[in-house]
Parts: sequence; structure tokens; C-alpha cells
Amino acid sequence: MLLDLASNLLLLAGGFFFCAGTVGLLRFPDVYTRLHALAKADNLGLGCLLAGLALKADSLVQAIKLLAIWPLVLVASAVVGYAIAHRADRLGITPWQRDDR
Amino acid sequence: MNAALAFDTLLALLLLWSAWQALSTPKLDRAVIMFIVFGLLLTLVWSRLDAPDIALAEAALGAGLTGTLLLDALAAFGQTGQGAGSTGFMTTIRRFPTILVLLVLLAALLAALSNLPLPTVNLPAMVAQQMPDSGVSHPVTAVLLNFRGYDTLLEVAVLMLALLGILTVGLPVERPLLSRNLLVPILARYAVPLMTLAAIYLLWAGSHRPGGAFQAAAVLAAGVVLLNLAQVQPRWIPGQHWIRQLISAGFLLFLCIAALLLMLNGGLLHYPPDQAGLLILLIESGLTVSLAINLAAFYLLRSDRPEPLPNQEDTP
Amino acid sequence: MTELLPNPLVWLILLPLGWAALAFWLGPGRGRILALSGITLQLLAALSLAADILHHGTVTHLVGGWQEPLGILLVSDGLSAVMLLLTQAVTLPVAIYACQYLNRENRRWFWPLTGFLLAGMNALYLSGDLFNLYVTLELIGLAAVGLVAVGGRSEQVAAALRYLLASLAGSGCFLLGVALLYGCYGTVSSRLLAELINVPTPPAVWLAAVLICAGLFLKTALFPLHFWLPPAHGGAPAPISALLSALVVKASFYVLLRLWLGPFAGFIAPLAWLPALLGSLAILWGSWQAIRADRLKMLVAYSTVAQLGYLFLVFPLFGTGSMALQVGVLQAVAHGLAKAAMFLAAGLLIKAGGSERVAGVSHAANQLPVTLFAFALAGISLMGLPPSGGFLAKWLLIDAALAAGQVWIAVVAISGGLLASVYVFRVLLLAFRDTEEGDRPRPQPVAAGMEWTAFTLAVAGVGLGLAAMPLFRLLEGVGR
Amino acid sequence: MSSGLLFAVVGCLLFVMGLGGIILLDHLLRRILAFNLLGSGIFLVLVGLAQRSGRPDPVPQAMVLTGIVVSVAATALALALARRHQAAGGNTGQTDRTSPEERHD
Amino acid sequence: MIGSELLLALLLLVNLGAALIRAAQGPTAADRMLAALLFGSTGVGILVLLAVIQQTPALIDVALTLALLAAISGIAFAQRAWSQAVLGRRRGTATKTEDNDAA
Repeated sequence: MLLDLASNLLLLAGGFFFCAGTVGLLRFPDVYTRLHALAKADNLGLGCLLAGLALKADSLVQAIKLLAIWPLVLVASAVVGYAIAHRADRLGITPWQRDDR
Repeated sequence: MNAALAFDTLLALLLLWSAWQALSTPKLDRAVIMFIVFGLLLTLVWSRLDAPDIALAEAALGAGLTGTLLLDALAAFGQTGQGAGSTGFMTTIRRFPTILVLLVLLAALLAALSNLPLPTVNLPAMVAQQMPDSGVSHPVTAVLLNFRGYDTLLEVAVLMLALLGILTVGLPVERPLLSRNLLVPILARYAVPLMTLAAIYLLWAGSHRPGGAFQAAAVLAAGVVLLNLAQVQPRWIPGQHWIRQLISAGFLLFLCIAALLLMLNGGLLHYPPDQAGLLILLIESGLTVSLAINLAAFYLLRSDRPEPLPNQEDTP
Repeated sequence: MTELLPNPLVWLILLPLGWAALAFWLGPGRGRILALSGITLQLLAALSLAADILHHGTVTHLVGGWQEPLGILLVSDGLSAVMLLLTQAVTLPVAIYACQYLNRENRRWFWPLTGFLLAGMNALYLSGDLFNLYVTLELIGLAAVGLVAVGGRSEQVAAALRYLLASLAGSGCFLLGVALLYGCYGTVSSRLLAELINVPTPPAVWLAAVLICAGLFLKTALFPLHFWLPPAHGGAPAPISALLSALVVKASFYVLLRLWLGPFAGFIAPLAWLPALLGSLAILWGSWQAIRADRLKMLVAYSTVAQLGYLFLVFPLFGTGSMALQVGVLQAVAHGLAKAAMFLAAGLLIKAGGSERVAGVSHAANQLPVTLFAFALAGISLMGLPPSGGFLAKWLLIDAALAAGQVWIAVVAISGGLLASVYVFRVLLLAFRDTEEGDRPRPQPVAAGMEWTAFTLAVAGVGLGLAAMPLFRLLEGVGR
Repeated sequence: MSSGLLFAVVGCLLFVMGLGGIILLDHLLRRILAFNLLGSGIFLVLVGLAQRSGRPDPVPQAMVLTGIVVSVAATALALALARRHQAAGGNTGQTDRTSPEERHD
Repeated sequence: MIGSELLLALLLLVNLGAALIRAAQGPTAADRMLAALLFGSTGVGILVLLAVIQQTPALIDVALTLALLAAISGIAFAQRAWSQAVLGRRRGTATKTEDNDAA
């Protein structure tokens, strides 16, 4: 089934983006860059995952619920990301630069 | 099946590690964040244990009220409490016997779990058998509001008592906001109506699927907290009588129904089977409002006086 | 009476819940009339319940009409009726006293807190379900912590915190025990568990019993787990100390007694020396600290630690055919009445003398003769001098201990009485001493009503020794 | 090992950790966290043991919901007390650790 | 079918474990909070996977609730709790307590 294939591909992609986000969170040098990595996991990872599951959902209601989660997380991560970056800036944390080390 | 076991084991390890971190890390902020993480992991555990009702409650409380309460307290403690007092464990002499006793207790617990007799009474079967007369079709709600509704009545009183205790002790003083930003009010503007909607859904869902008054109230309370963070809803002060009155109203409604049923049916909370569903919904609706305000008041109710003087005892 | 108020046991729970919630609705400082009439009604309900039990034996009520183990059973026999009567009978005078004693600031949330406390205790005495007992224990614990903090002085807040954490740890242990029992038997009904638990007892059940008992020891402030009690009871305003010392600690003791004689009866008897030993130590240590105490209310609070020790002395005597249960209950009731009277009297002595120290009572003999007399009468009961209730309890205890061959219990009981006389006479002698007028602050006037409430309670404590027969009749057939 | 039993064992560990934390830790906020861990541990034992055969049991689940409400209430009260204690100049490393017997003033 | 989803859930859980390291290491409190945020969204992912694996649609409600409330603790942290750049390490550094650029 094409639908199944698409769904599995999306799930796989979701998993990949989550991993990428985590690697970024671990490897990136400062708050701002880590924030960037985190957004990948939140937005793309979860998005692909939800879309993949929605394709397989038993009922329309379930699919709609699944897809409704995505914008919620998108907005939440945007707002919190902004709030944290804003506050970090205010606290005087300077963004990392290549020649810092 | 092996993957499931691996999943559970890893989850268990993460849970224990975050718990250990929350207790042992020398920094308070890390401890609180680890505890928030612990709450999230616990939500997953409850899902694994086929307890979506508890998972809902844990998710709504941990992400909403408990987390913010702890962060608020962290801010209050942050200035003074970081130093020597928080270095973890106390002197070795005092802690050693205690640790020994705790380890013995742990060993005894694990030994006791390793050979446990099978339960003699099959309570789930009895619940299933009486479900048709309970007025609802979701077993947990049936236990919570009907079979053991009396526990719930007392539990609501416990929540009111905590608020009474806080009022007696003296409310914390409002602390200045560290930073504001424009996005939060926008978020609140669209998220809070959604939360209200979600709460109504959970309340309604409770009769036939996981959900119910407490979960709905936790979500609503989180909404009120968000409004406060967005500077839309100012802190509450003790002079606002409607807060107290709404909290006690929900409880009194529950109590009146219990008393009426006692007088009419001769039994405390003895619902007539055909009206049970309606009465439970009525009670749950009242409780949702009362519990939500009660929970939110833990966070929002703040002193309107700068710093109440410790008053002399026993002077008329 | 029964026709007037059907189901008195349910109303004993609903009434205080109702007036407490209404008082909360009304706002700070309100609800006095509600509370006083509510407590009076509760006293009537408790009397009617006791009459029911005398005539028809154990009274039960199925909540929601569901049979155990699905539902919760409310059950009342002679033992719980005695405790219910004690609770309402002590609370009424204390509440009347509190109306005059507490200032506006301290009265703000006193009534709703007291109402919920009463509801919790009444519900506890009636509960036949272990999980429900846990909820009532938490209800009592949180109410008591709130009451300890009334007034909000910093040492009270510290005491309340210590009390709260101890109380939560105690109920945590209790609940874990309940969880283990549910895991083993699939029910938390006390009655069913008593039938299901049999020998050989699985280790999990042993462990559950140990956890539950340890949690209840902590909540009853049994030595060495009493550390939270003196600051909490000694720091709160006097009427609150009276409620806490006379009633609240008895609630967890009652649960212990119920479980010891009920579900755990089959296997726990070999451990009975432990509470008795700790109880003996509590008597000696508590009395010694009371003798040394510098503040009057600390003296009375340490006396509570000591007197609670007596309650635990009876455990090895169960099953020896003696009146062990009667002795324990009589001691609980006698101490409840005497200690309430003593705290109320101490509050007045402090208020009149203007000093919290023991030395501050000097001159009280001239100034507050009724109060001092109440203090002395309460002391008589604590020392165990005839004809008080305390005397009868201690005398029967010694009798039962000798009959069972447990001489050490008798020795401890006697020496506890002697030590009690030291700290009681320490106060009384000071009160009759004349000091220079200039040494002390000007005496504050004290309303006569408060003096007489303390006096009434003290007289009741002494009179109990003469009128213990109805109590023993109620207790017939309990624990069998 | 069923997941019920596994998480019951985890619950025991959490209980002991939490109890140790309440007794041994100094900072009030930490002791409040410890109490919450203790509570969660008990809840896991309650539900985990009851469901060790793998079937969901609504009764302990409902009890845990009740318990969670109680522990939220207790946490809120404890936090308020702790903050008040601190505002009054108290040391957040709990009151004084000397036992009350040693001071009589 | 269900096996593959379980494996994916396991993978996400491993991710969580890795994020815990960041939460433990810091170095700033914000890093920990970021890890907690990643926990939130990964948690939502695991919950929906579990909903499919265990055939418990109610877990989707749990995920929805979690997603709805995910922002609150992060915002509370940024606005109320985070007052020092590196808590515990650089204590006493002057921080601007109020910034009104948004007002």
C-alpha cells in the first residue's frame, strides 16, 4: 500500500529528526544554537511522526486529534524558545562565535 | 515482546535516574527541572500501566500547576538557599544508621514483592459486574464518583484545607516579574480558550472514557496560570470573596447531594441507578469549577500586604 | 432519639463538613454560631449513636449502598462511640473557650479548620476501609498543621513545617502498607482483611503491618518519633493545643488499636513488646523533659508525650484475658479530658501572668483560683491520684500487668505517676509563691467564662473515675 | 516480569529514596520534592502490584487519583509554609536541626 | 507493524535519555530547561506511539493535554525563575531584573 509506505517513511523521518535534535542539543556549543536544534526536533520530528500516524489512524476524529497536536507544539516551542533566548540575551549571555574557543 | 520489556526497563531507569538527580544534585534549579522531567516520565509510566486517567492528571498537573509552583518557589528560595544549606546530605554520623535502616527496608520490600500471593478478591470483576448500575460507563469514574465517591468527597475537603492552611500561614508576597515578552499574551489568547475547550471535553468524556472533573480542573487551572504569566490575569488577593465562595460552592453542592440522597434514599451517596449519571455529571461540573479555582489559587493567591508582621499570640 | 436523627453516624461526618465549608464561604473570622450549633448537634448525634450501640450493638452504614469490598463501610461499635463522644465533648467547651480567647487575627480561619479537623476525626472513627482511613488521616494532618500555624509566629511556622513533613512521611508509610495489602488480597476493607489474613502470614503482609504501625507510631508521636509534637503543641494558641493534644494524637492511636486487634491480630502479637518498650521510654523521657521545661506550654506538651506512652503499655496485655482494651481507652479518654483542661488553664495562666515561662505562674493562686484549681484537678488525673479517671486507668493497668506477670509495666506506670507529680507540683508550688510586685508585668484580666470551661473539663476528667461504668458497658464485646 | 511488577519495584525504590530524602536532606524545597517522589513511589506500587497480572484494575487507579489530589494539596501547603519560614528569616535548611529537647526557651 | 512503532518509541526514549544528559550537565539553567522542553515534545511523540501500540486512543488525549500545556513551565521559568546566568557558579553577578521592552 502506498499509504502505508508513506506513513512508514514519515515515521522514519520523524525518528531521524528527533535524533538530529538530540544530537544538536548535546553537541552544540551554547544556548542559542541548542535552541535551534531543539526546534528541529519539535517542529519537524514531531510533525512527521504525527502525520505518519494520522495516515494510519482508525478514524477521522483520531486523525484530526493527532494533527491538532502539531500546531500546539509548534506554537509552544516558538514562544518558549523566544522567551528563553530573550531572557538569555538579557542576562548577558553572548552568542557563541567560531573564534571563541 | 522483548522490545516492550526493553522500553519499560529503559523508562524505569530514566525515571529512577531523574528522581535521584532531583534529590542529589547540589543545585536547586537543576533539582526542580529534574523533578519536572520526572513528572513527564511518570506520565509515560502511567500510560504504560494502562492508566490513562492518571496519566492525564499527571500531565496536566506536572506541566501546569506543580511545575510553576515549584519554579515560583525556586525563585523565592534562589537568593538565599543556594549556599551551604543545600550541599546534599548531612553529617555522616547522623545519616549512616538512617541509610542502613532504609536499605534494610528496601531489601525487605523487594523480597516481599518477589513472592507475593495472588489476590484473593477479584475486585475488577465486581466493578465490571456493577457497572450498569453506576450511571457511567468508564470504570475509573464509576469508582471515583460512585463506588468510592465518599473518598472523593473527603479529598475535595483536603484540597480546601490546604488553601485554608496557606491563608492561615500567610500568603507569599508577589515577586516582580523578571522579564516580559510580547509573544506570551498572544499565546495565551489562543491557548486559553483551547484549554477551556479541552477541560469541557475532559469533563464530558469522564462518563465514558478517561477524563473527569479533576483532570478538567487541572487543565483549567493551568489556563489561569498561563493568563497570569501573560499579564492578562493579575494575582488574586484574599479580599476577593468570590474565590472562596466558588471553591466552597462546588463542595457544598456535592455535600448537599450526598445529604439529600441520605435523607431520601437512606444511604450516603446512594444514587438511584437511573439518575446516577445525571447526578454524577452535576457533581463533577460543580467540582471542576471549585477544584480549578482551588488549584489555581495555590499559585495566584498572593498577599496584598507587603509583609505581614508576625502578630503577638494571645493578645485580644 | 433515633427517630429524631436517623443515621447519626453519617451526620457526624456531614455536619462538620457542612459548617466548615459554610464558614469558609462566609469568610475570615465568621462562622462562630454555625460552629457552636454544629458541634452541639454533633454531640447529640454521638449520644444517640452511643445509645443505639448500647441497645442494638454495632451500627453499620453502606456508603452508596454498595457492599464491601466494592463500596466503603462505615462502622461504629462501642470503641468508636467512646472516641466520638470524647471528641465532641472536648471540642464543645474548647470552642466556647476559643470564642473569647482567640484575637481577631487568630480567629480568621479557626472555625473552618476546626470543622474539617472534626470531620476528619469523626470520619476516621467510623471508617471500615483502609484507604478511606488514609484520606481521613491526611484530612486530620492538614487541618492540624493549619491550626498549628494559627497566629503565624515564625517558630509556629517552623513547628508546622516539621509537623507537616513528619505527618506526610507517616501517612506515606501507612499508604504503602495499604498498597501492599491490596496487592496481596485485592481489597482494603478492614473487615474482609481480618478474615483473609491467616497464618502463615506472607512476608509482604508482615512488611505492610510494620510499615502501617511505624507510620502510626510517628503520627501518634511515640518515642523516639515524638520530635515534632512539643514545638507544635507547645507553640499553638492554647485552645488549639488543647484540641491537638487531647484529640488529634488519639485518632492515629485509634487506627493502630483497630488494626492491631482486627486485621493484624493473628500474627502481630509477638511484636507487642516493642510499642510497650517505646511507650515506657516515652513516659520516662517525656516526664523528664516536662520537669526540665522552661515554658509552661512546653511542660504540658512534654506531658502529652509521656501520657501517650501509657497508651502503648497495654499492647502486651491484649489476649491475656484482662481488661487491656478498657484500660487503653480509659487512659485515652482520661488524658483527653485532663490535657484539654490543662492546656486551657495554662493558656489563661500565661495570659494573666504575661509570661510564657513556668515561673510566670507565680501569684496565680490569688489571681485565678478557679483556673489554678482546674490545672490542679487535671494534674491529679495525669498523676493518677484517686478518684480521677487517670487513677482508674493506671490502677487497672497495674492490676492487669501484674496479673499477666509483666511486672516491669507496673513499675513504669508507677514511676510515671511519680514523675508526673513532680512536674505538676512544680507549677502548683510556684503558683502559691509570693514574689515582689515589681518583678512581674501587670496582670491581665481574664474572662470568667474561660476559667469555668477549663474547670468543667477538669472536673469531667476527675469524675470519669467515678462514672467509668457506662464506658465499660459500651466497650463490652469490642475486639472479639 | 510484567510491566506492573517492574514498576512496582521502581515504586519501592522511589519510596525509599523519597523517605531518605525527607529524613536526610537539608533544604526545604528538596524535602518537598522528596515527599513527591515518595508519593509517586507509593502510587506506582499500588497500581503496579494490583496490575501485575497485566489486567487494568480501576479501583487502585481511582485511589491514586485521590492520592494525587491529596499530595498536590500537601505540596502546595508545604511550599507556602516553607516560603513563609524563609521570609521570616528562617534558614531554609529546615528549622534548627537540634532536637527540640535541647532548647527550652 | 506494531513492532516497528514500538521500536520507534524505544528510539525516542533513548533520545530522552540523551537529553537527560544535557539536563544534568547544564551549564546554564536554560540548557536544562531546553532539555525539559525536548522532553515535552518527545514525550508527546512517545504518547501517540503508545496510543497506537496499546490501542488506547485515550492516550492521544493525554498527548493533546501535554502539548497544550507544554509552554507553561518554560514560560514560567523564563519569566519568574531564571535570574542568574549560571546559577550556583557565578553567583552575585548583577542581573537586570526588569526589562520593559515589550510593554
